[in-house]
Amino acid sequence: MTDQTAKAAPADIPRAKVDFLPLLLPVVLAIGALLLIGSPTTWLTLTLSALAMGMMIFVIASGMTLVFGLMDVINFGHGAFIAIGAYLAMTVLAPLSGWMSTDSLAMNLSALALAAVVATLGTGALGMLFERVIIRPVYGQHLKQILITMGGLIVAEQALHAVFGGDQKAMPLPTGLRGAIVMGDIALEKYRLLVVIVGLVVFVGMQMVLNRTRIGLLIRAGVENSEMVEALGYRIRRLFIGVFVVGSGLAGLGGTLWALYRETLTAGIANDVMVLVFIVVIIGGLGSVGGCFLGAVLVALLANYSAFLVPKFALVSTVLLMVLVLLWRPQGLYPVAKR
Amino acid sequence: MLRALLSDDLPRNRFLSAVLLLILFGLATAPFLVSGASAINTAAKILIFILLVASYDILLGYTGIVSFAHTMFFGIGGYGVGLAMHFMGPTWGAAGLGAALALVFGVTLAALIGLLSLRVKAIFFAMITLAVATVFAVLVSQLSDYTGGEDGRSFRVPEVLRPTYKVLAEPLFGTPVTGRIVAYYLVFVAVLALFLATLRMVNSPFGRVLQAIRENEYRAEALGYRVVKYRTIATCLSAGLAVLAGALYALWLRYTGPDTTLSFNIMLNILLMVVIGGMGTLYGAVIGGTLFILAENYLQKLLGVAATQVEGIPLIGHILHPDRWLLILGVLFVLSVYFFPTGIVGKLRQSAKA
Amino acid sequence: ADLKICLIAGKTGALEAYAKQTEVGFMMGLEYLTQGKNELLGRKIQVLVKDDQLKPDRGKALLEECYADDGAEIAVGSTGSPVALAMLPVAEEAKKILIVEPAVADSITGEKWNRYIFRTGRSSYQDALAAAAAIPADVEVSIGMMGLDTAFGRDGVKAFAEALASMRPKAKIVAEEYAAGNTADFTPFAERLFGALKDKPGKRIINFIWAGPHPMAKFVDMKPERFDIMLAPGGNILPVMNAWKQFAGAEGGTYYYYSFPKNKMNDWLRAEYQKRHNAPPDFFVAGGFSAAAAVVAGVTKAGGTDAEKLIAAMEGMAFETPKGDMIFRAVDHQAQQDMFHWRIKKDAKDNDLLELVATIPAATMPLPFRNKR
Amino acid sequence: MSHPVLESRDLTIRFGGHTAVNAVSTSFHAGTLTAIVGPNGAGKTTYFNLLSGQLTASAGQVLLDGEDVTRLGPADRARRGIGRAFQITNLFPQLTAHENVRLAIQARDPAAANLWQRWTKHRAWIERAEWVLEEVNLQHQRDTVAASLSHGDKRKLEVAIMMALEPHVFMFDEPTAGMSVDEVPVILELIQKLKRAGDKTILLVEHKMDVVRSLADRIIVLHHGQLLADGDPATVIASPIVQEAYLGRAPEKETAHG
Amino acid sequence: MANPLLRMEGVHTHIGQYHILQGVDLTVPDGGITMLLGRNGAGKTTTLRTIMGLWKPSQGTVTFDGTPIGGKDTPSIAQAGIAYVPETMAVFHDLTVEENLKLAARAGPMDTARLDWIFGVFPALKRFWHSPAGVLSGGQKQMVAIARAIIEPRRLLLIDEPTKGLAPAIIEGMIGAFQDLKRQNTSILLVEQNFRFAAALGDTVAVVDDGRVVHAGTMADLVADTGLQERLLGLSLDAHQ
Ligand SMILES: Nc1ncnc2c1ncn2[C@@H]1O[C@H](COP(=O)(O)OP(=O)(O)OP(=O)(O)O)[C@@H](O)[C@H]1O
Ligand SMILES: Nc1ncnc2c1ncn2[C@@H]1O[C@H](COP(=O)(O)OP(=O)(O)OP(=O)(O)O)[C@@H](O)[C@H]1O
Ligand SMILES: [Mg+2]
Ligand SMILES: [Mg+2]
Repeated sequence: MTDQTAKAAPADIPRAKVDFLPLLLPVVLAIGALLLIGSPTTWLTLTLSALAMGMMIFVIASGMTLVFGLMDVINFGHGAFIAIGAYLAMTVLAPLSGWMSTDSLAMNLSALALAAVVATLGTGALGMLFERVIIRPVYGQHLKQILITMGGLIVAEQALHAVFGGDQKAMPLPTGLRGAIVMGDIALEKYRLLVVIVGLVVFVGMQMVLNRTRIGLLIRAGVENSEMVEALGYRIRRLFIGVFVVGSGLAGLGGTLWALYRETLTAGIANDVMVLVFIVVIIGGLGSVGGCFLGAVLVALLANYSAFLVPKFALVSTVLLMVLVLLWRPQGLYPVAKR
Repeated sequence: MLRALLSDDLPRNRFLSAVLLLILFGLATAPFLVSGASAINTAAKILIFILLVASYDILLGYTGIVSFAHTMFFGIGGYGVGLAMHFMGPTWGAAGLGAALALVFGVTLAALIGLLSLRVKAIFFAMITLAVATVFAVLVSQLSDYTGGEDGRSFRVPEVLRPTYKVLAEPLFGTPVTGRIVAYYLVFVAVLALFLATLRMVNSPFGRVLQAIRENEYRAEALGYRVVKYRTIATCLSAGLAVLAGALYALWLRYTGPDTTLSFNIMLNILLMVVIGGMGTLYGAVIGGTLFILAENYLQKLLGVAATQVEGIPLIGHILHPDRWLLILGVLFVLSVYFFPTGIVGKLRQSAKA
Repeated sequence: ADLKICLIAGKTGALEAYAKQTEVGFMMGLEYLTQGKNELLGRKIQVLVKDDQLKPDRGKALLEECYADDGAEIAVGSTGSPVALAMLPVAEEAKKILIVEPAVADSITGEKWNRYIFRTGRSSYQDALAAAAAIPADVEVSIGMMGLDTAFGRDGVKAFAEALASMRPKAKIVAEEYAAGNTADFTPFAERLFGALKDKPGKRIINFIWAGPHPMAKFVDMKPERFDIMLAPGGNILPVMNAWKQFAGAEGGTYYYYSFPKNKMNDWLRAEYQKRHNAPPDFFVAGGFSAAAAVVAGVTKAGGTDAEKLIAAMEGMAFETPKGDMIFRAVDHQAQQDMFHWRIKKDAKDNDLLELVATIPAATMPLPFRNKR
Repeated sequence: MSHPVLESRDLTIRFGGHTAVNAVSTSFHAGTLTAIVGPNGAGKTTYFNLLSGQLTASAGQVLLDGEDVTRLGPADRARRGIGRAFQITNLFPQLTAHENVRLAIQARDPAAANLWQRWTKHRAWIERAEWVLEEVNLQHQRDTVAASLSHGDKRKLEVAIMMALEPHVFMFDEPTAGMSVDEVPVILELIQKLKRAGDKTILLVEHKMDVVRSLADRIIVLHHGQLLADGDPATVIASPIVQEAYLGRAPEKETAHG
Repeated sequence: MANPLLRMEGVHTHIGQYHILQGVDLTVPDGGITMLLGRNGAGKTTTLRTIMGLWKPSQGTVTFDGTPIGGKDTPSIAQAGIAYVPETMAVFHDLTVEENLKLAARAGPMDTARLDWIFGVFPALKRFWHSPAGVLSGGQKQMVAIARAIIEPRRLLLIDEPTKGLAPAIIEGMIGAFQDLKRQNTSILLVEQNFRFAAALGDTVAVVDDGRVVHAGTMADLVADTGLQERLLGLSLDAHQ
């Protein structure tokens, strides 16, 4: 905020307050779980791995929340970008198996970084095509978006089949990231540490861009009335393409992370996470990056605790969480827009 | 007479009328037109999906509610009949009881969901229904002792509906008249009657109010329409019809299982059929349902033929391979949303006006 | 006229890769057994391949179409158990033979069985017996089960428990966990199993009943060796097992691994398959081949395709397959067959992964009858 | 004096810290037209929303025909005879002008929720809708979808919908805003006609003082959500607070123009 | 009179299959205020939207400051120096008042002096600076919409019915503001129903009917000629009061 707008704001108008209440949820959840689980080491193992899993879900979902919330586009085809990103990464890693299997962590990481960059850029570029061909005719029409992006997803998945074959591919972790760090009775997979770092970088980056620049405002305004934004002299089309490209690129990055975590890869790799992604995006409040982050952590924590405490309940726990959150805050934890 | 039957909602386009008549004729004579199991199976599936899609259109097209739980009601109907026959034996009583219980259960569930959640914003309602449907599917798979889990249940149907039952000693127009034919016409008559009834309901004063609510619920409320009530009734109606469609489908398949009724794929197929056919017009359900099921059943065969023609051409041969039928279907989805944004019926009616 | 055989498989959908293997195996089987002439009893064989898309209703409709419209005399299929189960009554109504391959549900040759159904594929129970056979016999063993949360997983665990009881009385299941196929994080399940096993006596093993992307690697990453726990992931298709290279020493039972059975048929299959597809034949290739072997042997023995004659001929019939001799049991028409106990090699490579610990002879496996005749 | 038809007692609504309508108590009688004036953001529309049920009061009561309706929703109040034309046009955009009006007429009919009749059987609705369109001079746009109407025509349709409801309380929120000078008399005549019927309760929010003067029997002034003045038009307009708060200039200038 | 800043010649506009503008000829002189009058549905809004590029003219030319802009896309037209206040106001409901204005200030941070001037005309904006524009009253939204158009200097303002829904005091203030703008060499094309307001402000006037300009001239001439008023606008004394 600049000085001069601060001056313009009269003192008697209260500033918009930051809403801390939802932030308490994971804390309450974790404390409750500790009481129920009893064993602190088990609790710590579950909590740490859930936090890391939450970061991964966040990266996968962040592109979706951008596109879903900011552009008001429900992209069921998000999963296609996750899968394509994963395959791109695999293609890059295949000839680099030397780098992957040495004991040098630096070599390991540079191979991964290269793969991630290619996956991100590649899916980003595809995103541009997707926006032109698939999304453009259906801006503002949720239902059509669901259908047409579904169609896009099918085409992409089938194309992957045609190119890479239908069978499962291996996507081994590099030597340096295999296994776990063991501290006493707690074991935390090394790979998850990497995921946490990537997740935090993505989160902070997105927050900066959206809150410190005009872009966030423009997109929100454009969703509401793109005609008026154009009449103010902005090329909203380009901006939308940009957002879509970034969203797709993030999906590609997420796909890379996810496939490496899974260590195997099929064209349908994203189907397993997509439900989670939807839930996270909804819980967070369509388009709120912070909400998405919080939602991802919440969902991951709840999934781990409930799977440990009452495994039968694990399947429905996240869905239930979504319903409860919606009952409490019908627009999600951090609603961005009153749609 | 015809106007009354169609509730004054005529196709309003010559070409559309012709296509509808053709479909009606085809479905009415399917067992004899082309003999064989494939034709009759396809025709029956078309019938059931016409009803299912029409019932969904009440929600989506007429009331503007997006629900992802429609297959749940379809499944309730299927399981109602299926489980009743599985546990009570292949009697009409069991079928009737199963359908009735399913209807009561389905409509009650719809009313509950409606009353509890129709107040929230559209997209959230969609997500809540998605959640409910997911939980229901999980429940069905976990109660496998009753439901058969993923494997579903095969069951027997009353004697007169079985393929082994001979109605006529001699084949008619080259088709042996068995219990399958009886079952087919049972489905045909039921679907036709329910479709006409649906047509009547969307063209009643009630149906007009639904459209008003779709257009602007805030205004409708200000005119004195209790929006939640109307929406809930629409949800119940639509659910009830879906239950019946599910019951008929189970009766026809003599099988019920999650993959045939509850899967999210079917939900998406329904959505596609509605949109391709044209939302907010029941004739769209007929066109969409027919086209889609035909494509689903014969696209692969068609591709098989095409593939032999282009064999050897590298890329095209790959794409037209029968195993890639989904690829083609996906492209068709996209194209149809492109070129028929108001659905086929909408497009036809537009061209009639211009 | 031609002898028409329908092969129904889930060629598109999640199990596409399996279906492709079955089809290739079936075709190669016919080729080998008819010496490339593709003729049986002087009639040309025509195979109609149909894709059920893993949908039970579609499978059912396709089978009706096969028997009624296409005039198929025998049908083979299908990939998914739900589809196969839905198809069973169709065979009975049409009074024609259906050879089930490779669907595994026990009830296919159990409670849902009818006399027109034969199965060359192994049942879940046979898998369980093989897995049980891979458990050490003479020492006390505590086992934790990691099952897929579906009918497949639960039946598998049940069957495994029974198999243990009859084959490995010293082994005990001390914990059962079930996870959904789309579970993202296996940490809680591993924690529960580790917790349940860590103070238990004897050898400690976690046994998997799983289909689809396998959680094995995730469990390895959690360092089960901290608690002296071994992992037994169960047999799987090659691409999945290839990802287990670094888990040397893990053991389990399987239905087929290309290098295990030593017979002429398998030698030919390995050589030919390597030549055509530049890879060793997998699991379902052998299955498809076996189904073809059953068809050829049955029709030859019956002297035709009349269903009654076929039933009479095939009940109790022994026939050669790439995985050794099989016998259709007269009571439930399940093919009895050898299974294999394996171990992951020390310096395993892609497609050269398993070593044979022991062949588990068909005769030593106590496979119960579960069907009603 | 007769019973008030509509009454508000200490009616209050707060949005966060902002009190948009603050303890407004007054009543409205049949046969009178009350104009509600006040600067932008004074709370006029919000007050309307509280009376017609679009908003629920934070405190205070709304009485309709002597009954407490504070907790009833807009649909129930509409059924009891409150008709409302919105400041921001609020139509069924993809339906034609005729259908828009017909839906309002239908709302009054018990057959509105009939599931089995054909709506085309209700000739009376159709004819009456045509008549109402003529009343507001919109018959030539009968089959135009509302979204395609020009702004002024939308405003007329907005009024037509309320007329079609045949309420006994009419609430006009700036009915003539955006209406061209030659169309304004049509609306004024319509309101005059309602007044002449003698048994209708009419509330009118309007910024055009000439319109207010020509129609109102009584004026109330809202300012910062509070009732600032209430009385016959001449007195209220002349009162210095109103001149100051609302018109923002000396009274002579205003009258001179009129 | 100065050179025209904007000139429309024989402009036709179709919306879908409807032929709305049927040959509009219109000039806006540089540095003046032009009033566009006409009955409901005459085509005033369509004219403004056509200039702004929100509808594409199917025929005819639109020239702004000597360069043709007919058929260009909206952002380019806006960047050429034209600002637009639509009749629906089109404020961004989810954005605060501040954010609405921030977006309109393309060049960078808002100019403090100019902002103070706007607050002077529309004091309510200051009070609701941090509120989402969606919760404002009808008139307050109108203020945001106008403020958005004038937060930075532009060559030409297209304003569709700015007085609708505004209290008299605010309207008075607005007349002053527009005169200020004119002094800063901003030209204005204003659609207006309020004839008194139009008369007080306009230099020139054009009357639209049925998609055509049926009269163009100076405001003074029209004000003086009540017969012409009656014929063109249907103004009669009692309607106007
Ligand atoms: N939902 C809301 N949340 C917060 N503030 C609101 C809300 N609705 C209205 N307000 C505030 O209440 C005040 C009164 O608004 P209202 O619309 O009633 O004014 P009005 O008198 O009708 O003004 P106008 O003449 O401009 O239409 C305004 O300052 C507005 O910002
Ligand atoms: N989107 C549209 N589709 C079809 N016709 C339209 C559309 N928008 C406007 N029209 C028609 O174009 C004509 C001119 O409309 P326009 O909005 O330009 O009128 P206007 O002079 O601004 O009227 P008002 O004073 O009522 O705002 C009207 O007859 C209107 O019905
Ligand atoms: Mg107002
Ligand atoms: Mg206009």
